[in-house]
Amino acid sequence: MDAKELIARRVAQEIRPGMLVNLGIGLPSLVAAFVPAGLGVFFQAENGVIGLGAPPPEGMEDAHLTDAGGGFVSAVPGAASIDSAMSFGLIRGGHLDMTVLGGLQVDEAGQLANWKVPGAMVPGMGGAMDLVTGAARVVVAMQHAAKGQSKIVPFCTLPLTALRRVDLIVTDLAVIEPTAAGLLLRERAPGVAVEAILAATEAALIVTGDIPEMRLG
Amino acid sequence: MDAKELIARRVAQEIRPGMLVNLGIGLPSLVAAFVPAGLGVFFQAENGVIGLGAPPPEGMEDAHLTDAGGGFVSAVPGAASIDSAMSFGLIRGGHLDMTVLGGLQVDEAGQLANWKVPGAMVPGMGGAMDLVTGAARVVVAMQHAAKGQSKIVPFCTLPLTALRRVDLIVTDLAVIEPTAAGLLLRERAPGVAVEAILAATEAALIVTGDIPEMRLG
Amino acid sequence: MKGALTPEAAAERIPDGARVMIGGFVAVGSPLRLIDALVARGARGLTVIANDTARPGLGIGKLISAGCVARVIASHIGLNPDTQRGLNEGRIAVDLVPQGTLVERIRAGGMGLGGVLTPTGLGTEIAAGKQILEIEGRSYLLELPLRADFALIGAWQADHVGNLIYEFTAQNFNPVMALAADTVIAEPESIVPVGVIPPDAVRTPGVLVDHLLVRAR
Amino acid sequence: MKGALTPEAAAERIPDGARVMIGGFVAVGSPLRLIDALVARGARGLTVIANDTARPGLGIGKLISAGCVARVIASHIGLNPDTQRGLNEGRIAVDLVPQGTLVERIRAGGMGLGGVLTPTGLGTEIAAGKQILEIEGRSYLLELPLRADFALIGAWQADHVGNLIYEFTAQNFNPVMALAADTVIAEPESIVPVGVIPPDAVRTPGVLVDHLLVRAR
Repeated sequence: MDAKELIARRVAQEIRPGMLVNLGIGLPSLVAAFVPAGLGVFFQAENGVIGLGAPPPEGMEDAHLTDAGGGFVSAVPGAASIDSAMSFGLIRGGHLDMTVLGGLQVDEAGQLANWKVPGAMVPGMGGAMDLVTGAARVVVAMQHAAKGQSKIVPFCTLPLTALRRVDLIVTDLAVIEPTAAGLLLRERAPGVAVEAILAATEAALIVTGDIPEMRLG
Repeated sequence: MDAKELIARRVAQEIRPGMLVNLGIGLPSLVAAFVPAGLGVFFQAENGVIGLGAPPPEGMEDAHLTDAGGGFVSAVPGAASIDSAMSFGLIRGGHLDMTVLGGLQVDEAGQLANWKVPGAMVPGMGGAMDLVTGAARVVVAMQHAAKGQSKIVPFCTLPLTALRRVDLIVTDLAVIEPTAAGLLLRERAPGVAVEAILAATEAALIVTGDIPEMRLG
Repeated sequence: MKGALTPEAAAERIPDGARVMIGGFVAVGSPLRLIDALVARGARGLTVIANDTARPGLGIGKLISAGCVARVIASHIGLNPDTQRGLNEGRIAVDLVPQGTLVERIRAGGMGLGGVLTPTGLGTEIAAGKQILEIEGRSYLLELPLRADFALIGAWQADHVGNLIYEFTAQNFNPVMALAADTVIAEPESIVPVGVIPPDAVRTPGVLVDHLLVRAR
Repeated sequence: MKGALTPEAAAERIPDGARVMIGGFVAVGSPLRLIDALVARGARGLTVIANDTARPGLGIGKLISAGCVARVIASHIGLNPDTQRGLNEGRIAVDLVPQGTLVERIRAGGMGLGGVLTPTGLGTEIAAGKQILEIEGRSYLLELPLRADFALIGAWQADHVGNLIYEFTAQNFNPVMALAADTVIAEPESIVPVGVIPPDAVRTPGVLVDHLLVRAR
């Protein structure tokens, strides 16, 4: 199983029946494939649909039905089209049960940076600031390190996305829960030792008791 | 012609092609009958329709299509249903070209009171405060006097509806334009002398030159 | 969506003293069977947030006449002498709010905004005690968000996942109220299978609705 | 509605230096023929207010690549390296705004509200220099309304009085932008007689639309 699939499969375990969930573009969008049908989960795309579905059959793409990255999608039965005002009203108003976002850095305070690398890359925050501020639960799905550098750091050096402490970090090495006391190591990837996680993590992790392997469903 | 019809006919002359117009309940609602079809005018009812039409034929009333007073209406071809947020967004955002409202008092500053008689009657402002604040043009349609008391007064003794100076007052005796300099007498009702208007008006009126009779179309 | 409720079961869930938003405009678009069930239960001490209190014997007017209501937050009570009498006799507290301000305060409460900055009400008695902000050379009243324990929504049609559509002027306050309460109960005139209401027709997404009222017998 | 315009006539009306809102999300729902006409005219110095700048060769991306744009107010520019390059080289000023804040600022501009009170952006670099209000124990950023000289709206269908409907995720920013500009030009994919779009289906009332683009040849 490659790293991205591992992360997506683990994040999928966080999704409960009946939730309204927003998946960011890139890695987070892979999560949908691992959520069982019949859970009654609706995926929201912030560009304007509740009930995002899998890509349509070849030749049946609708130019007016895309995800937030501009890719063709379909809509599940019971879907609803919404405009951007309603879309972000749902997000900011706490109606979104969970958002899954990529990250550039998360720090020991559980704060996320994911929209700007000053001097190098300024993609913009898109909906990320609203999502992290407003969603009931924020899950960061990302590789543990980039270019050999840990993305879990003592203190974010990149511009913050929001003040809010995110609820969970899922990487290819570990599941980490930010708390008021610091970053709790909750689970390790299959076959990965706690020592390997600590060695790969620039931030301090709190390790108590036995750390189980990830639940992958 | 009775007083109310006279007022309604005169107000109808203020309506230009293509306008979006809100008519208050009671006397102002009579205006619609005197606006020629083909002007491309749309009437808005603040409870949620653009394109309010005449009452429906007997037996064809729809319980879900009423004016702001709760009376059965119809919708003209090209009508649009809107919710209260859009309805008042149109009003407050200056998209409404004209509102016609009843009044309890208008004073020499052109300010209107029409929602409360302390200690006697507290119906509430409904949409009136938003309408007077937001509409591009505010026309007050009312009897000149009530119970022998002039409704055009030096200074409103009843609670104000808004700070905004209304644009025109049409009564059964006169057409009066509030200006920065005061209340200008613009027209007199057919057969009514300027002296009779002055005698019936508690507020000071500015009278310059010849005052023509009302245009009734 | 968590399932369907009988009117009796819905009324049992709404405790005495609850804060309840009720859609409708002079009872057009109001959830009439839910109101009847609250009266039948003998509810007491409710705070009702609604556009108006309709008329005696009609819609919210029934709650007023039956003594269920301790406080009303509304834009207009002029059509209901029982509300007026309750106010005069000190049995019912009435907060009058301009209609456009009321709908926007509810929307702010539902969409996670801190308040509403509106020119409506400036210079009138409803501005008393409220903060005024000067923004880009204009003045605005700061009006606070409104939320409720329950929103009781009248709709024309629902599907099995709770998507709602409305007809004509029966929409009014219902869509914003569906955003602004801890528990949302919708009373549709019919309930249809998923797929009957197309995504582009949905006005209130089912993810906002906690319960539908069972179909009328 | 004041009539239909050819793309060329529309582009002639939009002067160099104009402030232009353009609907769409990665060009889905963007008015593509209007954009092409602005490029063909050689427009210069435009301020573009939009969710994003699409991709090179697509939608708003064409305006960027052709050098029509001096300033961008958007939530995301990450898919368009030409915008990034323009920013880095100082040819294009870019104001990044969180997506939910952007749509709400436009709505406020269109609906006569003094600003937006949002928790989004608190504690991040976009809060710099902005007023923070404490309301009922929580903090909110005060974000200012946005308006434009022109709004260029992409729609699926219009009727002869300018009522608009949208399809799926092509709705996005179009409905709010139709409220917030001095002149609104809508580019529908088809234009149908009055009565074809039922009142309850209308998403943007025709009273907001100044001009439709003539049908594609």
